[in-house]
Parts: sequence; C-alpha cells; structure tokens
Amino acid sequence: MFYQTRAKNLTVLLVLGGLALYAVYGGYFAREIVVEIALLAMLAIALDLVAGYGGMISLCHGALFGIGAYLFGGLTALVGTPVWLATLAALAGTALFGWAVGAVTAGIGGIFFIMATLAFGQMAYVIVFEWRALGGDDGLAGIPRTDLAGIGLDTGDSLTFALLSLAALALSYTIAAIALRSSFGRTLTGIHANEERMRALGLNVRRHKAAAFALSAAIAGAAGLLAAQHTQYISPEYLVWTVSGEALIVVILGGIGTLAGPLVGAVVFVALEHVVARFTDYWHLVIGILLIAAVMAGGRGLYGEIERLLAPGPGTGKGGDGA
Amino acid sequence: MLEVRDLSKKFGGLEVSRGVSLDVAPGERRVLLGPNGAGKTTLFNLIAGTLKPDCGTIRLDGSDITGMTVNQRARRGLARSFQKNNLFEGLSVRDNLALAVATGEGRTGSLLACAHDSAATLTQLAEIAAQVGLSAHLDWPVAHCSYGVRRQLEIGLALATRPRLLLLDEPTSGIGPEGVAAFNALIASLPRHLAMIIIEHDLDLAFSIADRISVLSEGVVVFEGTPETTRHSRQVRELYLGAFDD
Amino acid sequence: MKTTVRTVTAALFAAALISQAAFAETKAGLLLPKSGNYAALGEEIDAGVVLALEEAGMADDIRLVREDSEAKPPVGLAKTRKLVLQDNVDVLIGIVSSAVLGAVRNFVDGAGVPLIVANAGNVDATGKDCSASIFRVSFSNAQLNRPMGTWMAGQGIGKVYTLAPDYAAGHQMIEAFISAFEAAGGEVIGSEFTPFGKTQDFGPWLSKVGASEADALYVFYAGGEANSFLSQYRAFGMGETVPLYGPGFITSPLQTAAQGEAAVGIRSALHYIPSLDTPENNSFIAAFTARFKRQPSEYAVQGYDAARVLIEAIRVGASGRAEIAAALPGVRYTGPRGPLQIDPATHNIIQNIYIYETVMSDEGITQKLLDTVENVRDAANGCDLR
Amino acid sequence: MSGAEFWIVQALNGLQLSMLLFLLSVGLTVIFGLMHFVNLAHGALYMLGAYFGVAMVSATGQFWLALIVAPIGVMAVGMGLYQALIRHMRRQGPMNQVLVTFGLIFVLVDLVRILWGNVGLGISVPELLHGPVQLFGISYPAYRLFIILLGLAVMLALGLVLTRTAIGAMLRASVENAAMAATMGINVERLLLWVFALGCALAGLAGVIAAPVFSATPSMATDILIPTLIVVVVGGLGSLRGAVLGSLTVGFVQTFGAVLVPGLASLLIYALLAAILILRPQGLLPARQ
Repeated sequence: MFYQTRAKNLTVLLVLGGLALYAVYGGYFAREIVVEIALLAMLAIALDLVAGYGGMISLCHGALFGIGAYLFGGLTALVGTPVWLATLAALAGTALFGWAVGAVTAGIGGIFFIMATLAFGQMAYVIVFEWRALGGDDGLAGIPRTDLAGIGLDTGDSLTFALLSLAALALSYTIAAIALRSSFGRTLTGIHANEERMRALGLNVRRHKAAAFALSAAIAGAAGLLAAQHTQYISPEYLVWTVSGEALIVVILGGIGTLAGPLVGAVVFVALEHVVARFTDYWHLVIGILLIAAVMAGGRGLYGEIERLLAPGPGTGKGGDGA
Repeated sequence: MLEVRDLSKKFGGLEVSRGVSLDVAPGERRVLLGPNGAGKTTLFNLIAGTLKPDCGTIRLDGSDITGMTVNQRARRGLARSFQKNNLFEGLSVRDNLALAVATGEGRTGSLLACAHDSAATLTQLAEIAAQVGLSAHLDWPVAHCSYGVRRQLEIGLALATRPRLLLLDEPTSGIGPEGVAAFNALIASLPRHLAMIIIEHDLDLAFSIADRISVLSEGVVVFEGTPETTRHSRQVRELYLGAFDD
Repeated sequence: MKTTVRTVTAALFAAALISQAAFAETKAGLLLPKSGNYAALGEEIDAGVVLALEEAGMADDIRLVREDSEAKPPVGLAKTRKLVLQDNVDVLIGIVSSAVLGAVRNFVDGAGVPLIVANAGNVDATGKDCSASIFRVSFSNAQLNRPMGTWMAGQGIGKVYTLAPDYAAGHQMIEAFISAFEAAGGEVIGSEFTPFGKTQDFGPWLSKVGASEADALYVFYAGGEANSFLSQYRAFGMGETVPLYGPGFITSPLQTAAQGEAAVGIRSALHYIPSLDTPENNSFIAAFTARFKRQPSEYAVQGYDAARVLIEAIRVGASGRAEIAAALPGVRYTGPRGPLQIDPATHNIIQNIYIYETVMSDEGITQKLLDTVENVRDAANGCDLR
Repeated sequence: MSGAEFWIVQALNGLQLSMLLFLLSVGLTVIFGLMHFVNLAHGALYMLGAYFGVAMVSATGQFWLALIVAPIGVMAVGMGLYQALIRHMRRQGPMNQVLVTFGLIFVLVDLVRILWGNVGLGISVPELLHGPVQLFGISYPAYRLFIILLGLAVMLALGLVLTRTAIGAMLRASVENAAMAATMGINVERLLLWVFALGCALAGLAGVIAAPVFSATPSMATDILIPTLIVVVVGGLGSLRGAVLGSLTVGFVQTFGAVLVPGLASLLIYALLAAILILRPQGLLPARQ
C-alpha cells in the first residue's frame, strides 16, 4: 500500500527545491541538466507505478516516451496542429498504446511479461525508424514549444523551461501519488500481491492492469512530449529498448515501489553520467558496475537509505510500499 | 441456486471429473466428502471458473455461467476460500480485508477517492473481522501471523465480498480442535440465506454443519443424502474403510 | 654572415610571434562522438583537427572545448547548446551523424554560430535546409555518388543492382547515383534497402543480386556493416560475376585492415585517398604518421580541413562568430585532398572526387587512382546564400 | 541461377542463420530451464568469443586453434561470472536478473572497447573455407556450409548427450524438478555450473565462427541479444527441441522476410514474438507442459 509519508514529502520537496535552486543559480548547462533529470524522473515515476506497485516490469517505457514525443512532434511539425491539441492527442495516443500493451500482456507473467513488453517497444521503434514521413533515422526537426506568452512566460528561455519541467515532474508525482492512494492504486497493489485472489474476489484483472498501464503510459508520454519541446527535435533513439533499461536502472537505483525513489535515482544517474563522462569515455562501465553492486546489495535503493536516515526505527528502510 | 450438470475435466489422460452433477438450494449447506484425489478441489475450480470444463454446464440462479471468467462469477455472488492459504502477503490483515471488501463492492476503479477508507468499508471490515475473530490482529502484517490466524483470514477474505454462494476448501485443515470449534461457531453465526459448499475431512464437523452431504470418488458423485443417511450408508462406509464405526 | 642569418631568423621569429599575438584567442567547440558506433570516426576527426592546429602553430590561439555527442541527436543538441550558451564558443567543429546535424540545425542557425561540419553528409543541410551559419568541408551524399554514376555508365556498364541500408543517407546516396547513372544511359534493374543497423546477414540480398541479370552491384555501406557486407560478398564468390562499386566508405582505409584481401579489386569513389601523390598529401601523411603512429583516413582529412578552413579564416583577420562566418566562404587552398573551396551559394565544399581501385601492393593495401572528377559542386536545390 | 536454385540458396541462408542462432540460444534456454535465470549478457559472451577469436588468430594465425581456444576462454569468463555473481542471483526474481546482466553488458562492452578499440576487426578464414563451393550444381559459400554443418553437429551431439547419457538424464530430471533431482542424489549445484559453462562456451563458439562473416564489433553484444531472446521465447524456455525449432523459425522468417517483404523484414520477428506470447506464451515446444 502506498502512503505519502513524511519521509516522502521531505525527499520530494528537497529534490524539487534543490533542482529549482540549481536551475536558477547554475549556468545554462545546469538548466539543461535539470530538464534532463526532470524528464527522466517522470519516466521513472511512470515505470515505478506499474513495476513497483503493479509488479509489471516493463521494458517498453522508452518506447512510450518516444511515442509521446513523436505524436506531439509529428502533429505539430508535420500537420501543423496547435500545441494544446497536439499535447492532448499525444497524451491520449500514448495512453491508448499503453492500454493496448497492458491489455494484451495482462495474462503473461514474470520474464515473459518483460519479453512481451520488449517486443512491443521494439515494434514501435522499428515502425518509427522505417516511417520515412517521420524522418526515419534523421529524425524530425522544427517542433515548437508551448506558447505561454499569454501568462507572461517565455518558454524559449532555458530557465523558464527548466522550471516548467520541474512543475511537470511535481504534477506527475502528485497524480501518481493520488492514483496510488485511491481505490485504484490499492487494487493495483492487491494485484501485485496476489493476482489470483483479486480475481476470485471479483476483479477484472486484465482491465485493471490495462488501465494502470495506460495511466503510466500517459505520464511517460508527457515526459516524451516535453522532451520533444525541449530539444525541438526528435529521433528514433528515444524508443530503443536500452532507454527502457536505463529507466529501470533509475527506478532500481532510487528504490523500486517507493515513488519518491525514482526522483532521487534520476538525480544521481544524470549526475553520475556527467561527472564520470568528464573523466572517461567509458562511463557505461562505471554505471554497469554500480548497477550490479546496487542490485547485489539488495535493499530499497537510495530512497530506502534516506528513509532510514529520516525515520530510524524497526521495519523502515527495507519495506517499500509495493507488496 | 447452483445447478451443476455432467461436468467433465481431463488432465492429459487423467479424468478428474467424470460427469459430476450437483444441485445446491438457496441457503443450503452442503459438505463434500471423499478421499484424496476424488476430484473435490477440481470441482471447486470448475465451479469458481479457475478451470474450464471439457463438457457440462454450470448454472447459478438459473443463468448459465459455464463460459464466464472467475471474476464474472465472483461478481455474481460466488466466493471461495482456498485449500492452501492464498492471502495478500506483505500487507496487513486490515489491508487484506479492506481489499476484499472494496473489491466485493466493486469499488476498485476510482482514481481520486479511496473506498478503503470509507465509513461503509470500515464498518463492514470490522464486522467481518469480528466474525472470523481477527479484530485483535488487524494491524499485523500477514507475514507475521500464525497459521491459525492466516486460516481465519483466508475465510474472512471469502466472506468479505458478501457472497450468496460460498465455497470453502478444507477450512479447518491444520488448525486444531479449538479452531474447529471456533469454525463451527462461525458457520452457525452466518446468515441462513448464504449457501455453502464445504470440502471437509473432519466427519464430526461435517455431520454437524451440513444440511446435505455429497460423496465424491474418482471424479463422480457416488452418494448424496442427509448427514443421517450418509452416516448409515454402506457405500460411504466402504469408501472410508470403516473410518466411522459407531 | 652567421650573425646576419641569426638576426634574420630572430626577426622572422619575432614577426611571427607578433602576428600571432595579433589574433584574439578563438574558442572552438569540438563536437564528436566518443562512444557508440561512430566513436572510431570521432577519434580520426579529432586527430585531424589537432594536426592542423599544431601544423599552423595555432594550438594556443584556438582553444578547443571538446564534447561527446554519443552520436545521439538529443545528446548532440544538448552539448551544442552547452557549447554555445555556456562556453560561448566562437565556432563549432565536428558532427559525424546526419541525425545529429538535423537536430542542431535550427539552433545553430538561430544562434548564428558558424558550424563547420566535418562528416555528416545529408544533402538537405546544404540544400533545401541550408543555413548561413552551416559550412561543410566533408562531402555531401550526392557529391560522392553522382560522379560515380556518370563514370560507370561511361565504362560501358549496362545493368546495375543497388543495395544500401534503409536510412536517410542510404537513400540519398543511391538516389544520386541512380539519377546520374540513368541520365548517362545506364539501367538500374533492382534497388533494395536493408534494415539499418540490424542486418547482419546479407545472404538473402546477395543471393537475390546473384540471381539477377546485373552486370555490377553498387552499394553504400560504412563501418562495421561495410566489413560484414564485403566478407559475405566475397564468400558468395560474386567478385568474378558481379563486380562491386560504390562510395568509398566500403573500403575506407579505416576498414581495410580488418577487410584484408576482401577489399582488393573494389572500385569506388571518395573525396580523399591516402595514395594521392601530391606534395600537400605527402607532407600531410608524413606529419600525421609521425604524430599518431598510424595511417590517416578520409575522416582524418575531414577533421584536418575543418580546422584548416577556420585557421585560414582567422589568418585573414576574422575573429568572433560573425566575422568567421563571413570569411569562410572566401577560403580556398590546396590541401591533402587537392584544391578545395566553400561554395558561397550553399556552403558545401567544392572538391575533386577520386575514383579508385583498392589494390594490394608490397606495403599492403593501397588505392590505385583510376580517374579524377575535378571541382565537383552540388546543385543548389533551392538554396542561395549569396 | 534458376528459380529452384534461388530458393535452395535462400533456404541455405536461412539454415545458416538458424544454426548461429541455435548455438546462442541453446545455452540461454537450458540455463533458463535449469535455473530460471535470464542472462541478458549472453550476447556479450558471444561478442567476447569473437574478440578472443580475433586475438588468437592475430597472435598465432591459426583459425582452427582459435575455434577451440576462444570458446574455452569464454567458458572461463562465464564460470568466473557464475561464481562471482550469477550463483547469488538465481532466486532473486526476473527483474534483478535482468538488471544485473544488463549491467554486465555495459561492463563487458566497455572492457572490449578499452582492449580492442571501436573499429570492427575481422578474421580471415582458412584457405579451405574460402569462397564458394559447388554442391549438386549450386554454388554456395564454403564457410556458410561449414557453419551449417558445425551447427548440425553440435545439435546432434547435444541431442545424444541429453537422451543417451547419464548426465543427460540428470539434466532432464533437474529441468523437470530440481528438488526431486537433488533428493535422487544428483549434485545439482555442480551440474548447474557445468551447464552454465557449456552454454557460455557455445556462445563463444558462435562468436568465433561469426567473426569472419560479420567481423567483431562491440555492438555485437546487443545486436544479437534480441533475436536470441526471441528464439528462446518462440521455441519455449528450457527445451533443446524448442531451441532447435525456435532457431529455425526465426532464421527462416528473417531470411524469407528479407526476400519476400523487404520493407517489413525487421518488423516480422517482433510480430512473430508478439503473436507467440499472446497465443502460446509457453512457446512452441516448452520443457514442461
């Protein structure tokens, strides 16, 4: 069961506040990094929602991210759809794709589920890659940012965009937290804990899983469409399965089934990438070793450690919310 | 209320149900007896929908449910407990029951409100907990509970959806004489309109709670009658190898 | 006498120092892939840049800020923004992947920072999407393939089958070849595109070509794909029946070590081959080999020329973004690959294209020049920057 | 080339690809059947095999020696990984296994880049296997025939070991029911180690024989991974017959997809995987029903 504890409040506020300060007082590149972290954290929250609370370890979240980006980018840059409409369409489209993946894979468990999501993600990747109208490998340029001049915001400014991304992250976290606290979320946790029993109690498990996947997909799609606005350019790279793998790393590093953990994971992952890359071209080697060490050590990732620091006592630090 | 007609089920070459028929009236308490491997749990799985029969029909309240899924049947008022405890591990007893109550009410989809914390759910949860004797254990994580408490919760989960037909699969297995007495009292306290099918090995208990008894052997119903006629049936006696010499 | 020499030397030395001190320091962002599939190309280009700066004695005047694009468009764009907005570079050099070039195009154009492209060959970058800020000293995909189409038809080759990976560059290369080849009277009897980056087994396609009536096979493959393609082409024994042609990336000097015998006999076209016997090239090869202990490839020359055109622009007094951008179209010199200049209309390079055969000599694999197509210039495709 | 010849050659192409996929997937699938362990780094071991082969050939010039030494080298690496990591990961659920072995890909790929660089490296094959040979009037690359024959030989040998020897019986028993096998006095732990080692050696073997065709590159590790996983899932996890059938299915779908529907070639195997997962999630020939 998910509870928005004090430790979670504190962690989320510290991360968001810290990033906002970094964006305001850091240079241009600091803002780029903040956007990168915010979008990665959104993707990781989306993944934690289904993986940590629903037990559905998805390897297609990179594809969901990319589908959001391509729906938004394709509609605005190629069709000329207004930004607000393209945003809605991108959210709805990714949710629909997520719903379909969730519904089709609902009966599949364990490693087969991972493989099935991998297959659907790769299919989306191949389709985008081969679709010449979408620019194929060369990608798609000329994507506009949301125009908020009406409320006095210039989204072309890097600081404004960084703060907007943080706002989107805060909103995603809130939506995920509310959903997890609701009947819907508790039922999802119930499915994770014991799917057979939920069915025996009268739940249409397939429908519920599909709905959860759709919600998660919409959040991933939102991150994707923001990424498209950020770079104003998209390429099939977003959809490759290794992006999903990295999102999973962030979730694990931060603490799976904690919802706040992915934020911490995203900060650490991006920071590591930039720090390590400064010293060596082989930063994947370092990430790989850290990942292996983190998983082998067990526990609840970085958030588990934070929880132990904030609220020392028995029982904390090892149990996440996901059953 | 339940009409089972000619249910058959094969696993590979092994016929586990061979044309089972069974009628349960509203409010009736039926006990299923039979040696291990007689096909009792298979019959439960067929009625609950976990298994699909090769042929035969199942009707609940007159409508054919043979093609329905497990959850559709549950939504029509059918609940079951499992032979082996099948709980929400990792959650507390309270969360277990709350999930069952809310799911039973069909309140699973709301994205904003939490039915688990609503007054109605909490009242019903407290009621069920009192019925199965779990009031003192509500805050315990299931993983820390004793076998007996877990067995009680297993029944509590089945009761929490307020079913009209309840299937209990060996509810008293492994819980000792005190547990059996408590279970007996629980059954007596349940409303009379609740129909039940209970798989039970304790014959004394079976005779005391059953309205009628069906005996299964090798996938067919070999005997059906009141506790009294069962007690005196030669056929049943032979099947149980003199297990109940009076 | 001795003193005179000394005095003159000293005077020259001092003059050189003064003239160098006159240049304000130029900051150049070097954006190349250091990881991923294109890392090897990034390394070569970097080496070429370093050599040009050291040779001109300007290693201290042009300060390089290096960033890894990982050959991923979003990363490349983020690093470009960082170089421009945070490091305030005066000029950008690099970019291997056309996808990265597409990603940074609008930003570079808007920021008005001159970008000297050192590899990415997308035709549109100096065609319909051209920009006053984007200059290319490598090649365009069309530039390498058009001359080959005309030349092959001139050799009396009638029927050709084409193969290339299924992505933008593959299509552009093959389209340019086909239009020139057909205009010169040739016939393309089959044209297929293999899934890019996912094709390891070319057998099915090679068998299709083998079953066709083709007199020759024209392909574009580069990097790892070039090696696998070539060895599979050889294994099918098609060398005798269907000779292989294409843009020279398939037998790039970077690859021939891994390819060995398989590369011998392939006829292809490139904008630079190491065996060009010109004083400029000979001294370039000597310097490069001395500095890096290996033979340079066309990618190293691209890096060299990318830095060299910048050096030439600075030598005529340009400093700062706008002045460098204004000076670049006027740059012309004869370098390792021969005479080159930047087309003022499109900002694409005008250069010779060399048609050559890869041969085995006593010193190992080398290139035998068959023909030179001089001063190849791309059509403007609607771009006019003058 | 006549019509019939064309199709025979394409069928041989399909068979060649299938054999390569078989060598890779058989280890993966048997390891899964025995230990319920998913090794995403299996492709990285294939890559190592190719590079070990390149190193051997450039050191000694002996292709045949490399063919033996490289798999042994990969086997040694595999055993080291088994003792250090994989042994502890067996009961940790699919997610942790996926993550640890995903991390291993990063590590092994970067190590290869450090040791051998980014440029693809090739091996030349012995004179005997150069160029095409004539077979019943059809011209086909000798080296590809060699791959087909080697694959068939390994297939046959594994089949014989599995059905005719005591070790095979132990293996089958352990796949069926590990706990039962342990009570029958089978040293399951040691069996697992050796099966894992053999799986790695076969991946290494696939790597060496692939190197002359595709040349050795760091991207081999991930390029081959997904087709191999698809083979394993399509065939059915844990069974030798499944690996055979899965390899043939994927190999032929890929080859004939490329010939018949070039535009959709790369989409086909994912569609195949999705279809199998939905319609028959246990795979075509699973080890257990």
